[in-house]
Amino acid sequence: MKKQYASEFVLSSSPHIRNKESVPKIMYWVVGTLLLPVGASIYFFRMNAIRILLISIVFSILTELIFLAARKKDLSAVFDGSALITGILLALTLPPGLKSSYVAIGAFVAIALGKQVFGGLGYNIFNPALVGRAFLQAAFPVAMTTWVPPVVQKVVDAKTFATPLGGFKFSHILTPYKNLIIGNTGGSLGETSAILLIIGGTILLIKKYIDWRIPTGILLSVFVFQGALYIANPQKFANPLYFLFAGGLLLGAFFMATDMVTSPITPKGSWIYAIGIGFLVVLIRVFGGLPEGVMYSILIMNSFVPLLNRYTRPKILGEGGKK
Amino acid sequence: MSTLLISIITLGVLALLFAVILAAADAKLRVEVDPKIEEIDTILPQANCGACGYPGCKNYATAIVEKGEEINKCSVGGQPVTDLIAKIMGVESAATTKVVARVHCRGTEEAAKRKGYYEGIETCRAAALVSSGDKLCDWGCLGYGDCERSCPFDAITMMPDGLPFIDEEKCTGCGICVEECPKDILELHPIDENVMIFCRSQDPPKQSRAVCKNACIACNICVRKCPTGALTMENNLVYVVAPEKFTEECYGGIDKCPTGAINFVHPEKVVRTDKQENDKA
Amino acid sequence: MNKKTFPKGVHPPDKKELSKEFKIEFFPPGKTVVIPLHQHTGAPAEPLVKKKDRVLKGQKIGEAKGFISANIHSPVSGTVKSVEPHVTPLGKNVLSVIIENDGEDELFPEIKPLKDDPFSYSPEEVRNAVREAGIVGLGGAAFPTSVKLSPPKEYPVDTVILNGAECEPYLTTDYRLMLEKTDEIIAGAEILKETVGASKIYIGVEDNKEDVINLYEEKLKGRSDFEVAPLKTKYPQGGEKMLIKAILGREVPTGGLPFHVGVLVQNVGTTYAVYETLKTGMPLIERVLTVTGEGVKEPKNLQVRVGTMFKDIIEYAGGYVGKPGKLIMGGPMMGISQWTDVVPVLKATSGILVIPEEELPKKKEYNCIGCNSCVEHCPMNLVPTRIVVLSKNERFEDAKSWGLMDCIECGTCSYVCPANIPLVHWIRFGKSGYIKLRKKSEK
Amino acid sequence: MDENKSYLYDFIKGLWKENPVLVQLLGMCPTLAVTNAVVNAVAMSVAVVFVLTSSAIIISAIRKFIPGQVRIASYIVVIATFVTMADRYLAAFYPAQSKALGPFIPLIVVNCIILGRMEAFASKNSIFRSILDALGMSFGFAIALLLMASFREILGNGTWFNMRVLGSWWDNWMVMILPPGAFLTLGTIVGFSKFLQTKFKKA
Amino acid sequence: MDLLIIFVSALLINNFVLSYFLGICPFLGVSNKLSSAVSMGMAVTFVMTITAIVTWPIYHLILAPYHLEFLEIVSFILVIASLVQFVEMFIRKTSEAIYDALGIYLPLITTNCAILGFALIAVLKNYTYIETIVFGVGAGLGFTLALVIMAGIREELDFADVPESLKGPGITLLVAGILALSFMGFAGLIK
Repeated sequence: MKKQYASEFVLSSSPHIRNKESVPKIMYWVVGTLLLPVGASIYFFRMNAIRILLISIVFSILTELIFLAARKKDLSAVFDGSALITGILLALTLPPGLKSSYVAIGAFVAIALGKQVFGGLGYNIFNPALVGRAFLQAAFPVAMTTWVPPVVQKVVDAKTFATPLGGFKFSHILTPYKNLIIGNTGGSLGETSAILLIIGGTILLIKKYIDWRIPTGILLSVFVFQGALYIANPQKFANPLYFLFAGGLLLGAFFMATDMVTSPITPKGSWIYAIGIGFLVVLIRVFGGLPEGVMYSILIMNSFVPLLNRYTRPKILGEGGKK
Repeated sequence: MSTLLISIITLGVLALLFAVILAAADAKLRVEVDPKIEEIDTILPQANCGACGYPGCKNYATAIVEKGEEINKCSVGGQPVTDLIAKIMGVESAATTKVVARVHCRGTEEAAKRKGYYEGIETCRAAALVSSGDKLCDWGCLGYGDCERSCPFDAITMMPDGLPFIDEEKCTGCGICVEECPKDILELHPIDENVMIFCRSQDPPKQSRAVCKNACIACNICVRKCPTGALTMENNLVYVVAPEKFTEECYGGIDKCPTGAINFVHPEKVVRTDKQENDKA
Repeated sequence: MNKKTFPKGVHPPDKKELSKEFKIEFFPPGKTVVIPLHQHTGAPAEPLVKKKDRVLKGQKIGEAKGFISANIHSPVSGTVKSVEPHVTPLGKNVLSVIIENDGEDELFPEIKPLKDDPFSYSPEEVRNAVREAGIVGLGGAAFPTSVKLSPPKEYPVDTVILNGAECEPYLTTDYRLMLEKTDEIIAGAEILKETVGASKIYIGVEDNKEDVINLYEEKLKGRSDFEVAPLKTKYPQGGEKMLIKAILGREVPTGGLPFHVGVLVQNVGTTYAVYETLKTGMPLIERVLTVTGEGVKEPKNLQVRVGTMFKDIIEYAGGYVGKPGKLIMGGPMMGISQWTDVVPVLKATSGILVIPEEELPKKKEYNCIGCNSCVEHCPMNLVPTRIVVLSKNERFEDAKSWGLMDCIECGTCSYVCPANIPLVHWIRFGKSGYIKLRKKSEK
Repeated sequence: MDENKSYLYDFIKGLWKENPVLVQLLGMCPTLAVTNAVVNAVAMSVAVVFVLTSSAIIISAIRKFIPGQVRIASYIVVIATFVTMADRYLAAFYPAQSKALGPFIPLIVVNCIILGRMEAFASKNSIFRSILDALGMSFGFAIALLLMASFREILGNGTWFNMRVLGSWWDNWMVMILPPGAFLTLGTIVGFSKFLQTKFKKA
Repeated sequence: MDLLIIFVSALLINNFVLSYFLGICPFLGVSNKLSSAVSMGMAVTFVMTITAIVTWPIYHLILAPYHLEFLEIVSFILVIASLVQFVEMFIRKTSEAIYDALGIYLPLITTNCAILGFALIAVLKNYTYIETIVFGVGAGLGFTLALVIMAGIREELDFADVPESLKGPGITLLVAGILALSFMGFAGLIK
């Protein structure tokens, strides 16, 4: 039955004006800044990078579409940019030589298990891209730790090529800082160029699209924990600066740990979360069986986020004051 | 042989030891619970709807046993449950009359205008917070279905005309929807009561007429046509004060009501013995 | 300039330039005025007149019922057409006195000041006069001023803050008033100070009104009991709790009122009204308001009688431009949207705002993505998104423990939310749910 | 209610409608732990069939002599005895299987399915019906286990019953035979069976 | 240092729930509310510690010397059943609220395979008395950790739009899977 109206006015609760931010806008800004490491990966790994990025993005979006359709939801949600980000982020964490079919599996798991089983955007507990990557790591441990050197680098023995962290952990070889910062090293697609990651992260920080506490907390705590170890035994433990620039730490700190959905909503919670990640990174990198632990650290701290949110409620203005 | 013996002795000693400990603990730590509570609790429907006035079935069971609460308060279970409780408690079963929720509004989307284009949370209670509801009539059903969502028994459906329909078979009279409605349109009535005022508006007649085609406009015809005193007019609205007195003599009022605000709930159940009399009226 | 402010908050475009330059004009009341008997916080007033009575300007027509309530007076002289429910800007139909204006403006004979010198009133006399005149907070909340002026003895008030922040975008009511009625406001502030026994007066003004700041600093040069406090332009600077935090650094305890920290906050408009009443004996029957927005032709600042219809005022301001989308009483952040312009001006109507249809924010709602914007901006330091999620799921007790009832509904969270979630609406929903729950458990 | 149902129902209800794993969500620990290979699942299932049926017979036979207060303790002792038998048997004749299953054969003692059936059925019904019920339930358990194990072994190892079923093109998903794979598979299967159950109920 | 390794190993690397699959029933059942998860975890830790204290002497002082290893299962389960019953009585007496929250799961500790599994594994690993107790505390706390994390997540998922058929056990198992994936990061932490 058609509704009848007494007036043309719109009735709603205050406030009656809104600012110009929106979810897709934030998402596409993140995508935009991600283009920096994406560019670097394409420069260093050429066709491999393009192949992995494309497959990852296509399968992420496809999976998202399938689930939206199956649950009879608004299909336009696929354009909110979140699946695109997951696709790019997943690709950036993969080794350049990975088989295409693995990439597709990873993208499917990332969206299906990492996001859609929880109900889609906003409800997931774990970072979808990392869920996808953790699954691949567990499913194909060998393929996931086989590295290809950048195209621009001349390497004699490509078979035993190692990432900066792996090289240090297993054979105590240090990669020069210059290479770490520019990105002329082995490793996952997106974790090579430190400088571009820092630039991208800084843009997001300035736009306030990521919580400044999280990268700050992670990088500082890694620096402090590793610094303490380094001071105790500089021969055995790596220089903390090396730890900051090598591996996926910058990518994780700026683009993964800061994922809005899976990070705490309270300021205090964010600090604990960030420091927890930093601590776990050092723990796993130094004492664990794997050279890299950023992914696991973030996933583990993701699981604590509900508890952190619950127990770190900020003090309300005037709370504790006497009436 | 010795293995067998030792096994038996070991297990026997262990068993004895724990039996003693547990028996001692039992004596010290026992919590007395009247088994009747448990029994009644299992009989109750476990809808935990609160219709009985207690937060849950268990609390009602406790109240029956410990505080001597009346046994006929579970409207969900109805007579069978009351009978069973009576059996457990060893008392005479009390009568329960089935009550159902009914809607005191006929302000369909067609009959009652909305104020403007409401944008916001699509629940009645949220809508009531904006301009005290977007229905032009201050007393009218907002039609966002809070009652439908609140009903634990799936007895309420929002109809295309914008009003809720209550399935009286399924309705247990728990009263949750009555509490949920921000406009207080729903009310519990005994199921055999057949005459009702489908309006809550206490606005002056002029206003009611302006905002809703189906409102009670306090014309007083039905009250005048009903000599038995079943109806009264108060605050611009008719009330059925004594439904049992609403006899056939009063039916004329329903036929003459200009807006249909007073009507039978189930017109098909009405038996008119003297058609002539009616026609004349 | 040492600008003070409170933590967090937002910067919506202030749009005050639309009406800023226009001097306050007097707008005569129309043929019919509608005076709702409930336009303040607290109990409704009881009618003292009936149909066909003749009433005079300033005559009391509604008697305050109870301590928290306010008297209602006739703004015009004329005949009572009827006493019946009429729709008000607050939404509900309210019992109102509808008066046929005879245009004579014949003054009620008893209207005259108690004393010649407004400064010679005793605190008790001030309170009585304010109560008798039915003065309520003119900033928007309409809380009876006499109640505010009578803080409990165990909480001595040492500071009076004049609230001239006017942080709501669009509105320029207080701005114009402060420019044009400077001396009256200063005098009123002094009387308030004496009444509550305070020793210091701060005048809080946002720095987008620099001329006002300069004017008052000039006027009050050498006065140690006055201090002009320039504030950063930030919403909701004019909230009582924010203002006290910004100027004095004191935090009003949760569930408490300003007097709990020894402060009286009074809107400049109210201060002016108090002074006028003491000086002339005239009760509160008119106020200054801004009619503005992209949806009206000529935005203006007007001095109007209570009971004047929105419709008349908008017509006087040149009528609507284009198709009006929203008609709002008050500012865009906390104002109340109207479904009709046939509603009367209330004592607390600080502005009439028309937003044309094409300017209305039309954004798609998304799930909360936990972006923290609301947490980063909430001036009460709440976690709005959590309160909303809990309210949405009807977990009102839990929402309460997250500060549901401490929300001041300033609208900041909804304003910044990129997912366009109606956070404030959900919080209101939660509050009403919690109150219902409490009532039920008390039963 | 059960009195009105046929003997057949006693048996088949455990297979699907009241499947202990997929519907009642009992006995999850072994379901997750021993399904990394089909062989293990079969060994486990056989042990459960044996223990559940034998215990059901004994409990049902002596149901009238057990005092209410110590009934649970008595059930456990009976079950534990049969479990010990199964455990020793396996250790003696199939040491490899016994090692692969680790503590999970002894843990049948505390498998909620078994105790649950004792309490809910065997202690109240005749021996014959109890046997039917026990068989139905343990077969239901076995079905779920086999399903799980097949998924995990095929995906994780490319084999079924240690026979190669997927060609060499298949890259083993290691994760499937690791703990996460167990959780993920069971989660998916449980979700899917719930989906089917509701679908059937509607139809 | 050995003790620390045993403790950390039981707590994180070989977490009872996430890698040994022990105690899944209560893990699924009691993880929907944080408060009951904490009390359940505490109850299990408590029972596990006492089990460690009691079962070690029984096995190593009575069963092993007399070659009665085959009585292991029966005697352990006897011990655990009595202990649990005792704890149940105790909680019921001291806190009505906790008792109501744990409901039917308290008796289920008896059939919680984590406890019996722990006792059996401790025997298998041939731990000393002190090691067994540390192992018990570690395993109990590991169980509590997994349970509390899961409860936190599930309380959050109450608000989420989880597909109907995955609600409850389905999503819990999937989350447990992801948790197990992330806990694999601890692998190799202790060689």
